[in-house]
Amino acid sequence: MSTTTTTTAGGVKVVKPTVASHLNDYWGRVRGGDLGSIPAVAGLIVLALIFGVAREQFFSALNFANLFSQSAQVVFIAMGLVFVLLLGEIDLSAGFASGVCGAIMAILLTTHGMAWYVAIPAAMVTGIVIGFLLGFLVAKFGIPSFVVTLAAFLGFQGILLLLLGGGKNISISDEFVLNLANSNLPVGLSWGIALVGVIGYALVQLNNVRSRAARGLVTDPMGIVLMRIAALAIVVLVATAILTQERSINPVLNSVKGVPIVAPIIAVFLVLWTFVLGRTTYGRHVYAVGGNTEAARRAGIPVDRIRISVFVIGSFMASIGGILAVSRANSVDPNTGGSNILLYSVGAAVIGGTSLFGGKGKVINAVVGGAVIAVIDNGMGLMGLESGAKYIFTGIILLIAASVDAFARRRAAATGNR
Amino acid sequence: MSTTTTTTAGGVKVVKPTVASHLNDYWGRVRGGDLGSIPAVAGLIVLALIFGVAREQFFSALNFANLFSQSAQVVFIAMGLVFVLLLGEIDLSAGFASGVCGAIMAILLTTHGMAWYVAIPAAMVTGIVIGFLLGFLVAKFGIPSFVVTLAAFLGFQGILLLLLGGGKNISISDEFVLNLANSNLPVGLSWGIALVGVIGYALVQLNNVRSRAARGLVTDPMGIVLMRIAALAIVVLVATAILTQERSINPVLNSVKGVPIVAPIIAVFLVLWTFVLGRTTYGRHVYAVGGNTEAARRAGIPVDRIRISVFVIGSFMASIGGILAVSRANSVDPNTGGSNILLYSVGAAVIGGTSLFGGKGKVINAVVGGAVIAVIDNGMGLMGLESGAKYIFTGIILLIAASVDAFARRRAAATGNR
Amino acid sequence: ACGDNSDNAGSAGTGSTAAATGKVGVILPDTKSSARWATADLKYLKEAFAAAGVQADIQNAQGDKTAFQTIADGMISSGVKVLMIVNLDDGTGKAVLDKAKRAGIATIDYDRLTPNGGADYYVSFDNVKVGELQGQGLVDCLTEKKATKPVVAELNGSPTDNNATLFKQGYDSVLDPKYQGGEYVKGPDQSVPDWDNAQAGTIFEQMLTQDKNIKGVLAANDGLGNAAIAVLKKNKLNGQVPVTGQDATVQGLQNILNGDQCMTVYKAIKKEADAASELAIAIVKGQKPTTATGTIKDPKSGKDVPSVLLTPVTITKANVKDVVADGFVTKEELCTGEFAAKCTEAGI
Amino acid sequence: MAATPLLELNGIDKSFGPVQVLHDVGLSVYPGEVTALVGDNGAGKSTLVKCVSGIYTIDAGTITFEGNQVAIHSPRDASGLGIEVVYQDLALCDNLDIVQNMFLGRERKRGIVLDEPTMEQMAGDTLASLSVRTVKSLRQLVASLSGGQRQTVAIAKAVLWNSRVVILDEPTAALGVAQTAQVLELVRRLADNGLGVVLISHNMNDVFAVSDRIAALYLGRMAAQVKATEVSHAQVVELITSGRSGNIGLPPEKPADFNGDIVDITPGGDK
Amino acid sequence: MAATPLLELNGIDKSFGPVQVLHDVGLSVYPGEVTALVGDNGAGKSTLVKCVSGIYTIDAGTITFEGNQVAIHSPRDASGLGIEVVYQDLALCDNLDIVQNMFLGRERKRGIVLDEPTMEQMAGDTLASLSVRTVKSLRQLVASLSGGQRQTVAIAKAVLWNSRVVILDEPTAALGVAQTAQVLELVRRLADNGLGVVLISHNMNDVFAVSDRIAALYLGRMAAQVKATEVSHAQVVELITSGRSGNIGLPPEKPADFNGDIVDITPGGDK
Ligand SMILES: Nc1ncnc2c1ncn2[C@@H]1O[C@H](COP(=O)(O)OP(=O)(O)OP(=O)(O)O)[C@@H](O)[C@H]1O
Ligand SMILES: Nc1ncnc2c1ncn2[C@@H]1O[C@H](COP(=O)(O)OP(=O)(O)OP(=O)(O)O)[C@@H](O)[C@H]1O
Ligand SMILES: [Mg+2]
Ligand SMILES: [Mg+2]
Repeated sequence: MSTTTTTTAGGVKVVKPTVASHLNDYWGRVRGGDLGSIPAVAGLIVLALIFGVAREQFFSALNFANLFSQSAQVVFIAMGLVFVLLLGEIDLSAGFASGVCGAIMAILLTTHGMAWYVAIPAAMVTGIVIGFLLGFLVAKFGIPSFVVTLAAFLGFQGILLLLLGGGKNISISDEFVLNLANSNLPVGLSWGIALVGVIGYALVQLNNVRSRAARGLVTDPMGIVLMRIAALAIVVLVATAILTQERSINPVLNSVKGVPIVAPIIAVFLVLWTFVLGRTTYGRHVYAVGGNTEAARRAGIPVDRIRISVFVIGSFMASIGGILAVSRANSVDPNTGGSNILLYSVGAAVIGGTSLFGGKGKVINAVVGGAVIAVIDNGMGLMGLESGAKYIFTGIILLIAASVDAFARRRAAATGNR
Repeated sequence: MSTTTTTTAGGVKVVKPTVASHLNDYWGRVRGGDLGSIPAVAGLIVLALIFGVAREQFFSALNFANLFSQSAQVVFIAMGLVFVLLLGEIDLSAGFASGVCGAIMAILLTTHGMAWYVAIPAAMVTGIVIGFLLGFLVAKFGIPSFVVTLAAFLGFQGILLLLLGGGKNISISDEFVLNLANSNLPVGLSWGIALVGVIGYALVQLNNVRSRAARGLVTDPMGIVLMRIAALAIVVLVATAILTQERSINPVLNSVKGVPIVAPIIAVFLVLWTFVLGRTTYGRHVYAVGGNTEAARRAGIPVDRIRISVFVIGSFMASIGGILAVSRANSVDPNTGGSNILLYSVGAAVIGGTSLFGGKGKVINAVVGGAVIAVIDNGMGLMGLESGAKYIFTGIILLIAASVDAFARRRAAATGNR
Repeated sequence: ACGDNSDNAGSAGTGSTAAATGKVGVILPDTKSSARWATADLKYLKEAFAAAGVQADIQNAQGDKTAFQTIADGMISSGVKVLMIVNLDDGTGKAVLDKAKRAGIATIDYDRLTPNGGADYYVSFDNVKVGELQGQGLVDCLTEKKATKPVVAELNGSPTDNNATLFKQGYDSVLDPKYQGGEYVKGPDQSVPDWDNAQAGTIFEQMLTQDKNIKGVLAANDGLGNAAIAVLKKNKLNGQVPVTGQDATVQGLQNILNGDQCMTVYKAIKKEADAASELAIAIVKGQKPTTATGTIKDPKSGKDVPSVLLTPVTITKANVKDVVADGFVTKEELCTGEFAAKCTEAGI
Repeated sequence: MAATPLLELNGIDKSFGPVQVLHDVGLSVYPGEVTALVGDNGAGKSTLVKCVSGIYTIDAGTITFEGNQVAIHSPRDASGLGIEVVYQDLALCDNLDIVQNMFLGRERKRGIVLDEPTMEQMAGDTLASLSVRTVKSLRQLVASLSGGQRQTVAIAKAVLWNSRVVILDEPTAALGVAQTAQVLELVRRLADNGLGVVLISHNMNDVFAVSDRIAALYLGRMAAQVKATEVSHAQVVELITSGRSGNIGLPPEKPADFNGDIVDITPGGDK
Repeated sequence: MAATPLLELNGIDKSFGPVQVLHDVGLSVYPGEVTALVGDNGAGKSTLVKCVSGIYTIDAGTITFEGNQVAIHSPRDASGLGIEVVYQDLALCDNLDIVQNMFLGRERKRGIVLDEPTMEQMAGDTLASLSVRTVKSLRQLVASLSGGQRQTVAIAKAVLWNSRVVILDEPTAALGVAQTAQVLELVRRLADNGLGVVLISHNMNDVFAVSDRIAALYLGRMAAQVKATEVSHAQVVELITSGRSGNIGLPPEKPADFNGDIVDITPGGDK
């Protein structure tokens, strides 16, 4: 094989990889079970094919657009939960916390007639305060997070009932808030944002290579980097192309096209939290505490503060989930954030590959896992089954999606890479 | 201090403890944070006092008796979950599994007109089969138990709906089954069972001391053993005395006295599983796999089989919980085992001191934790608060009960015994 | 709660003239299936009992059967004289009623009859009738819109709620003949777990994706109706596709004023609550109730249960004002902000 | 002693994903002899042990036990053959006490009940024979033991059983002077009783003190397997650090051969 | 060198629940010197280290740093004072890679972003200086490293920083011949640079090779702290195993004194 050997400072011999060697290496890692989010994505594709075959509407532009707002609440709560799970903790109250935050926004908007730019930040601050309380009880009092958040799960249900005056639904009519989950970006802006995203990604990748090369450190071969950029560009641009098609049910009456507003919101948080986890000291410390709390403590990391912070992030993301849920439903009720929302959110993170034992997981997991859950719900909705059968099929399909992942990792275990 | 030193085979010097040294030692362990179930019991007492002060009826014989059947389903599911949690796994489907098993019993009793001695074993076998399936998927396919049991949680909900023909309730009228959760033992039998229990415990304890002493091994001093026996005797006999009082609201109409039938059922399973975990090879292996799976595998323990088995035990206990739930409700409906049953059951195990990370926990934890949950529900029921406030108070009180435990263990951490 | 267990030996069951003080226990079912339990019933019952100077312990089981029984146990052991329940299901209902009877407590089935439960009295609306009104309401709206062969989607209540089954029985009895006669086309028909509004949104969105020609929506209550309306709004179809509801909630009435919802069913809950509390107060005071003039046959035991039966009312834009006049919702709640003008328009 | 090896490995290859750790490794363990397995850090000693004990599945190669080719898929298979291993990472259950760990997987029973008194007594005897002086109680959790105490428990665990081959991966690393002497004596005693013993150690004094044969791994290849009496201290160190010494060892290193595997960084230049 | 100790411990007591592990222990660490801390398995060496580094809170006694009495409640306090520790149980995060572990808690940043290239370069340099030859990539997860490689990472992690006192708890236990030599050289170099170094080891050759003073713990008591030049190999071994040697060490053992703590079993009889 053609490898060029360079030597860097410190006498470390470096084998400079080529495109071929890199692909080879990648294949070796895949065979060895280091799969990243491939299996979950594969599961997603399998699911989409199943539903696509069963119902032709599944592959329509309209349905594709539906997926974004349908998955938003679960995806947001799951993104926040990734942080909590990374520490090996759990937040059972995230669902109702999102309900409480949504209700606060709705009440400020309607009963108190405030503007959205007051109500939305208020909801977010509520989320932060909730997270701080939860984290404080867990970190400083040492009560297991399962118990703290079970108590909070009950407590927030009560607060929600009290806020809504004992179970009333509150309808909202603020245009800005309603648009969040229900409207689309203009076609031009859709393309603009997509291009900015792709170009931004390309610049970051190229800059990375350049700065490492300048230090004489090993870099990924340029071919691979370009392939990665191309892959992202294709996915983003194809999705944009589909979403900028006319998809109105009744095109005569009104035109519906453009990327749903929630899509860039999800993307922004995905990038933000991925950056925080991967590129900042804080993120590094979150992984460390989750991987080995004692080692982190010995390294001088303020474990308690990290612990509190993940609950803050968790509840903050839940508050955004709540805002979007209220926007989508045009109203808030005592069950907003209840039912299966919590289990689905934790499930989304876990399906995507986050471990419940801490130390392992990425924010993208939550998005992919949330997509799996949303596709199942969406597809099952098209099938029109009766309730009993619907539950059963949902369970089975969830299992199928998860087992794609499990089989892949199974191989990994066999090669010793667990 | 007066310690006598004896020497056993193998040249190991032995310091023979006296009553004083034992108490001293115990106090040292308590100060050092090795607390067993003391904190949970303390939490329980605190709770009882709060409710007792707030509502005088709380301390009535009638209310005390109510506690048993009120807690039965949660306690049984929690006892089974202890095994699952000991392995660091989770079973989200336990609640609905109990519903499905209960429904099968009800259907056999009513639609098929079978006798209780067919229907009850059928329900239990269903539980075992369910557990086997779950365990198989987790152990052999390597799908995370959270995902498998989330799928099962959905699936069983569907099965329950189908079994009940889309949301109907099935009422049962079999006397035997109805008596299980709703009737009491005759006064004579109540005392008989209490005495047998106390004497049995005493014999086991004394025999233990005798057999160890015969080998020349260190034994607990006789004084301590006798104190332990006396403590159990007092608790059991006082409880029996209270429960054999007349507690009918309307004694003219009918007389209600005796130990509720569920109490000895809970006791039998508590003893059985405590024995299995503490005194058999199987139990030892469960702890080993939960503590360090890899070490257990290297010691030649069939890890997969152990993993399957805990799910079997979990679902089996859930089936008994389901039977008792159906008995108590005189009926089964699509929500039997739903609502908060699952979270309460896991919570019961965790409050009692079982770790979600595996390797740490006892069956008695589930019973004590279940009692905490039941007392909270029972006490809140007497307070007559409106829904919102009730949820909030339930959460707060749960937190108080758990923090007693947390504070105690906090001390433990400070002394390095974590 | 003080001093009321001093006379717990007195049998208040069948009109013996014991002490005039005594407590009434009321167990409401949940807050999810409808907002009425927490907002309306609770308020009216409290007011009625307070006015009569009778102590009342009113609790909500939050849809949890176990909690339902635990609350009942607590009420029985705290010595109530009358127990009024809205059962969550037949079995638990019966178990509680039996236990109460054994303790010599008088029982009232409120809103839902417990078959074979043997309650002393029954006060209710007819749930099948509610469904019939919904079906008829939708038919009227579709007729008004002159829809030809409209596709009708059905968004049913919780699959685990027996009342949802009764409602469905009612509206299907109206719609099925239309489907069979070819006047209407049967569209998607799905149940919403736990009456969950968010899930209702997804379910309806998928119905609409599957069949873009949906021209009418039978939603089992106002919350589900609102979820459907949110999706219709997103597709700018609101107001063109009639949606039904139930419970005459503020939200539902506002949707009606907006023209997004075609009708709701108003159950004069105050009347129901008053009727029930009247019964209970009489029993507590040791009088023989006189208001339970009707009877209904228990379908299982075949016995006649003394009953107070009330009739539900269809509410459309034309008679929204009746609900306000009844005091069920206040003008302030209903006519906030943008609705002020519409309220005036509707004569409120 | 006997000319046929008790345990024989041939052509063992093992990769973790893209990284090949063992290349065509062979090793023979004779009954009644102590075979020392030496090699630099990361040479692949522990990996080889784990391949033999069924923790890792081998990619290629054969394992022969008492002349029969065997397949070892799990630790159960290995202990079924009579192979006992003391792992470098000890593999103890922190939540169990000393006695429970020592009998893990092979508990003594009376009927269906664990026979705790017997186990406690046997454990005490074994530990005492290994010069353990400071364990406060046999019922102490392993989590609270000192490094050396943990290692002693792991060793005691492996020698409690009647086995044919005992493999000890750096058993004395954490032990004190007296305990080390005891363990080395034990190793010799085991071999003298006819068992095949494999001892991994970085301490050349210990290696020469007890071993009959020395096998040296270098960067995942077996550099040489020689009689202990035939080589000197310095020769073994040379084998370890450069893979060859005089005319024994690997052929002169061809860098391309090692670098052929796709690796990112291969530290290796002595400064 | 300087007559005032850099770090001085006095009268340290430490119990775990009913078990007292350290009794009235004193220790002085001088700048520019290597102090060897020796003792049998379970003597309490690691416990003492963890008391100094703030992992355990002490029950009684004082810690003096540069003449000022200090309170050390957490590892942060210790590293704030300039005390670095290589723990016997290493304390690495298995889910992080080598570079990430080495800079844990003290990451280099450029703005708010981690400066990965700089960290990778520094880590590579440090490892190379410790004779690490077989690490395949600096981005390898620590979980997949061999025992010796892990230990090297832990050592490298502690010496990256400018500290005043470095404590190494059995740092060479798992290391090969060459690596051990490098680490001993490093230890000497640190002391020569004016740092106070504490080295815990069971290997008497290593101890005598680098240390200036030797402190011997016996059953949780400080038996003696002497100049390395003033004692012989045999004397130190005697101090370790029996707590006294000639006229240095603890007064003759009074069994009742040790047994005064309530303990269940005190193995101790030599067979
Ligand atoms: N699971 C794994 N994935 C990737 N590489 C691994 C894995 N396990 C071990 N390695 C690599 O394999 C090589 C050999 O490791 P091994 O543990 O066998 O070394 P060793 O000879 O026992 O060293 P030591 O003397 O330090 O214990 C090392 O370079 C190590 O980094
Ligand atoms: N958390 C704990 N609880 C109870 N006992 C403990 C705990 N930690 C340590 N011990 C006991 O304290 C004693 C000293 O342990 P320590 O780890 O300090 O020994 P050490 O001198 O480092 O030994 P080694 O050379 O084996 O590493 C041992 O007997 C050990 O069993
Ligand atoms: Mg090794
Ligand atoms: Mg140590």
